[in-house]
Amino acid sequence: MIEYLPFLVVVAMILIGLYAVLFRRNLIKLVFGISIIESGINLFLIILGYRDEGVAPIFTSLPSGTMYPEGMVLPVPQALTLTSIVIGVAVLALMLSLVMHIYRKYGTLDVQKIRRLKE
Amino acid sequence: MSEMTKIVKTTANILFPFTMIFGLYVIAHGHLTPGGGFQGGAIVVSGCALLLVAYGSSWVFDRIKDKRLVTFESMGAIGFIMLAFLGLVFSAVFFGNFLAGSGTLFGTTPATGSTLADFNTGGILPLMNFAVGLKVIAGLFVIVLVMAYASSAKEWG
Amino acid sequence: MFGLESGSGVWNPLLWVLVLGVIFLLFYGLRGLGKSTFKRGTEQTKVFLSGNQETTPEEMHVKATNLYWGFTTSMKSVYAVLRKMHSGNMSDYVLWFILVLAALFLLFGVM
Amino acid sequence: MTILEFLLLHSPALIVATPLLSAFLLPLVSRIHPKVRDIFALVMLGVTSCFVGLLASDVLSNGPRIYVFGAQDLNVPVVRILFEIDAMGIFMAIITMMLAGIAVIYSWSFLHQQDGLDKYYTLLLLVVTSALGMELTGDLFNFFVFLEISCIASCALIAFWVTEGESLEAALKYIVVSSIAALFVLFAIGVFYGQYDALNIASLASLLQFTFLDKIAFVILLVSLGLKAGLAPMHMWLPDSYGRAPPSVVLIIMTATLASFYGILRVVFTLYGNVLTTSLRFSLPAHVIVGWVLVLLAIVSILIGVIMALVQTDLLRLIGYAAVAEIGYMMLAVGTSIAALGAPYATVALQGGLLHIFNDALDIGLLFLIAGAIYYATKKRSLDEIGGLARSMKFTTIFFIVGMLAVSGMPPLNGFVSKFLIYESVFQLNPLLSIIALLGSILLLAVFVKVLYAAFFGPELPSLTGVKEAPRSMVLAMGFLAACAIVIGLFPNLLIDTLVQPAAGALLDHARYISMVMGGL
Repeated sequence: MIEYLPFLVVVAMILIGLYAVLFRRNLIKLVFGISIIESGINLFLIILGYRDEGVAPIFTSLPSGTMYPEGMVLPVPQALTLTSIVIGVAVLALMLSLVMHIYRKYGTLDVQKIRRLKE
Repeated sequence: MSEMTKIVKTTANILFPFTMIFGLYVIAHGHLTPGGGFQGGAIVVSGCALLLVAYGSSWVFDRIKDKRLVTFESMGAIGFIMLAFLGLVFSAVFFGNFLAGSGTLFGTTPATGSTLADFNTGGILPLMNFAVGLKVIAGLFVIVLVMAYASSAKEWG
Repeated sequence: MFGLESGSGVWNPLLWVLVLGVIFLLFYGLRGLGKSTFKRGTEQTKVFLSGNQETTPEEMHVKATNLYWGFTTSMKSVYAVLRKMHSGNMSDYVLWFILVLAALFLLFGVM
Repeated sequence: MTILEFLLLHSPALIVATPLLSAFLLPLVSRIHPKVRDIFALVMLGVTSCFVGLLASDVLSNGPRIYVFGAQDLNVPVVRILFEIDAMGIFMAIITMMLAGIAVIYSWSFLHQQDGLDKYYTLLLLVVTSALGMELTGDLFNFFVFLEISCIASCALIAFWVTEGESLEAALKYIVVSSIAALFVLFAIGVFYGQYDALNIASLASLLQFTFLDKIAFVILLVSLGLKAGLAPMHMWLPDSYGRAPPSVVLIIMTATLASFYGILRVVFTLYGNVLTTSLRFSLPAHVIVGWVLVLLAIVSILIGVIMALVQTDLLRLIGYAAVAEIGYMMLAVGTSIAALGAPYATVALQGGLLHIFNDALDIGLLFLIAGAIYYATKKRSLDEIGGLARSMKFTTIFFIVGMLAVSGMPPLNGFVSKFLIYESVFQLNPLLSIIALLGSILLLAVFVKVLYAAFFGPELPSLTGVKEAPRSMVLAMGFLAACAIVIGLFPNLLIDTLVQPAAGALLDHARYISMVMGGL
């Protein structure tokens, strides 16, 4: 059972993020919600590559006695997570700067009031 | 952002060089240890953000031109793609690692097994890390700088 | 080269253009028949609006909002629903995404 | 090896690398002179188009091919980043290059007084890069990276008119919705990797079992990419962002949207091509259910698109809703083709759908350019404030009539050809669907007749006396699209025989796509 705990954390993080996106009215909190979803998914990718008592996947500094490659954690999910973090930073910066501009134009951060485009 | 007290400034002065060196270390050893261009660049920019908080955005804005940073960012990206194109020229493969094992710059073949890391390995990977590091330092710094400046300015065009 | 077959139907654009041309010529001929009795500047060119006075063209022009007035009024209930759906709130946009996701999960995933 | 063979061998990499390199060279080039920058963007797109053409001629004659990054050939196991190009991918790449070239030519005059244009061209080239990458890649994670690049770059382009609050709002809505969708795509990719230790589309397709997790990943991919493609009821971001972005940008966002649509095709036909036909659900083959779900979403898209377009007064937003309806037509054809997989009319439906992708790019693109020309000349968005433009903007009026007839599927223009194939095949699935599709077309014609009447006919408004025809490069861009619409309408087989039929064949023949990668192992 305990090995499923990380996946439950992932699901919980995604749900918390979705809650913030769906039901919070402040734009900054909405952006945080997206950030939490992203962290949850990054955690998911990292868990996929995890192995019990695995070492960092660096070939030349392998501690003596470890099995190759079974003793290492998987490197591919880590590469995926790094890429996803980089993308996440760009998205976060873009969203926050848009929120800043919107606050200048609309004078509010309330999602319910930022709806000049409708119907 | 306005400037902060002398205590904060002094602390920032002490911490700033260490942050820089650590960031540059992470960039330079990207092919040996966890880390690389993006991570090291982010560390360097966190040092710059420290300066921004301590000294205020207008102080930094007077000393660093954001236009020059944008140029550096383009140079980093161009360097990265150019290395890929050079791989096409020298080893007939796009992104080909033409320096690895050549015995020249970064061209030593690492010993197998558990050894100490040799800095002079990795072929074009360290060069790519430098290019990405340049791009990330310039790009993230310009984002932080412009955001800080814009949130402090009363009105902007 | 020109024909297009769908397995159950055939479409030939050149044939269509040819038929269109023939029809055009036919109407052009018909128009020529009436042309001799047409006199410019007489009662014939006056607009007849069920006996109403003709107004200036600026006043006659119907604004885009008022076009299809009949259609939109008769579909009022549909538009009320659709207007509520397009609320312009970005949380609602995400909510629709989650709803479709949930519906398809029920259809495919959960046995 | 001659230089041509060398270029042909490496063209998949060069197609993506050339716009990427030129995107970052642009800020440096624009320091010389703005004119040089404008020409440079077009020339680099032209060079990329040459590579696309080179690759197309090879793929269409010799079948699909793979390109391995960073190594000479493929070795076991498949861990390298692969590009796998078949006729479908190259068909989409041609559409992308066409739209991008037109957008650049159009923006020469449309945006010539604005500042920040070097960033504009950089972002434009980045979106083109990402769309091309999505269409050529053979790796799911790579697909996600390009999807996110297209999200970020198109969001920044939507907010190009940064002084208008509505543009910012549209951009924020776009990035919120599409980054959530892209994160869910990443989740699905993680599910695949956790189960099969593979990211390559072909190797995943050969390993898939349609387990419980696979079904979850399938639904997530379908719905997330459906959102990015603008499928109802997740279409609301589309009229917002299409309506508020500069019209030349809309063509560029459209490349990203169509690339997402291509992603749906790739997922349904190739990734799940094996398992959808063999597994059962409600004692029906799974592909029938998937097909009917897509048909249902498509019908909803068509109806919502046309009914909402009918009451819009903002011209750009109105065309945005028409674009939703057009996406519905494409999806209707694809859904029919999946639901009836194996029947002879499935191929016809798929051909109609693919041809409609091309026609949608032409027609909706043309209408957006016309709306942009009207906005350029009058500086007004609302249909209530314009009228009688046919007197001063003769070319634009002619092009609008062509575009209007084409988009509503009137013979003998291009829209009719694809819609004819769609009606004919959908009728054999269920006659009711075909009736709804026809009704949608009629309503679409009604929508654009309203625009024709309100904007171009009627008396000349006193506020619009000084209006002049759009500048030459804008007329050129619109004229090119209108001419394409007429030529494809008159000679549909030119396109169907050379591009659409091989593309449909490539999609239906997923075994060949898989064996290109897995065959050598």
